Amino acid sequence: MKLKYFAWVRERVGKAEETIEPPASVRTIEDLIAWLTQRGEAYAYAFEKPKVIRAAIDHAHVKPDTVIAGAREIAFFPPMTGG
Amino acid sequence: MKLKYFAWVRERVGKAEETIEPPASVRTIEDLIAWLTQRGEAYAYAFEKPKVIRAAIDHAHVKPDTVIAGAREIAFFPPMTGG
Amino acid sequence: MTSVTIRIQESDFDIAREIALLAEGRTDIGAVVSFSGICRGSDGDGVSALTLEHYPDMAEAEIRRHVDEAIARWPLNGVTVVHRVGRLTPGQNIVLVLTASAHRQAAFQAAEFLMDYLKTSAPFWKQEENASGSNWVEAQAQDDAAAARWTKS
Amino acid sequence: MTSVTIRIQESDFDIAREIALLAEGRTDIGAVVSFSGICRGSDGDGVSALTLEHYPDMAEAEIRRHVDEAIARWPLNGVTVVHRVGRLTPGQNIVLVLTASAHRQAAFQAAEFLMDYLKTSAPFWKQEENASGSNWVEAQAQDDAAAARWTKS
Repeated sequence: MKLKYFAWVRERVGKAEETIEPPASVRTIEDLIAWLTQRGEAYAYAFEKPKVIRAAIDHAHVKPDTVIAGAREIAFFPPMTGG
Repeated sequence: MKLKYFAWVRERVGKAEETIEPPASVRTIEDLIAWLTQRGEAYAYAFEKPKVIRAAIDHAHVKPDTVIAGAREIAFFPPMTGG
Repeated sequence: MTSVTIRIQESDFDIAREIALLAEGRTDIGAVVSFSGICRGSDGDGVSALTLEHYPDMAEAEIRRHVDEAIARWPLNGVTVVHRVGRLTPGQNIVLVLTASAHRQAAFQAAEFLMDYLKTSAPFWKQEENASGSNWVEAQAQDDAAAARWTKS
Repeated sequence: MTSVTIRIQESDFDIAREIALLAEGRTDIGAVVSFSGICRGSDGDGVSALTLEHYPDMAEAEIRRHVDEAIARWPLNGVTVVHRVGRLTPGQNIVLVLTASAHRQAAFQAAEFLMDYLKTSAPFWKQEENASGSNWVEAQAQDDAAAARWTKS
């Protein structure tokens, strides 16, 4: 699946997008954040406060306990500040 | 004092303004409406429902029991429908 | 400093120009709300025109009183009210209220407040023309209710 | 029929033109409310510019969802949302929301609703430049509270 990062999450991770293949044990958004966190310092920094991070699956907002099975694109970003 | 009429009050009275000298017994807006009513059919028609009529003294809205002493200009009109 | 513009005129207004005048040279404005009231043509038997009568000496003073109250209630950078008079046909502008503030809620609230009071307190009267003649528009109870909700309890 | 326009663009918008597009050839519109959000320059240590980042594939879909909800809630003739992205300096426009309805309350309410949701749900992020560098604008609890008041209880 494709991951996208925006704003300071993008800056901290150090890239705007990447393609990953998480193991089957990674079922939810929360699981995915935990799995990403142990991939290196940049990820650990980006996701150090997981409660602040917002996520979208296939362009719709989702909650931390949403199951990621079937997702084509998952995005992580800080709370929105548009408008 | 000068009287002014607007909208259908003006149409019913048949004039836009006039100058009057009511007797001293005419103390309030209510009294003035009652006094005008007995001046003729046009006035009786214009003021047939006195509760609907709004009044202003010297360009500020006033209530029926407002005293008219000292007024330079009194206006009568239906409820406003601007905006 | 709150810049205030109040005009009663027969001619049309240009919203973009009024906003530019309000905001010119300022960088403290974060939100501009505009309300334009437009002559509708599709009611019931089809209004073909509106004629707006007003009480010239009182109208501007009455609007000014409500603008001053809005400025006292909300932190506003500027307020513009333009009310047209005379004969207007469907699709034409009737009234413009512009409010500018650092914050959007203040701008929204002040614009709504001013419109509610213009409807019920500003000395303007609408006469409708339709296929069967003309008649004076009746004041609506819902407009009085809308204005009453701003009264401090 | 409610005409809907949603655009995300780097270039500025012209409110008068957007209103004209919305109202063109219609006589059922009685009220148009516009909200423009403007880049402020006078906060604290002086913002010299804002850069707006967004999630292109999601932004329009997310705005569309809220526009559809506004149309379901209020009788609207038209809705226009234009959100700018890229680098903006103080005094420049950021966002435009236009709502048109037969009645003023619907237009006001829908515009406020849409702005509250754009602030908290549309995937846009503001980065501020000031004398000491740049930083991402933090989301404000008051914006979440503003959006929450529209939730049906």
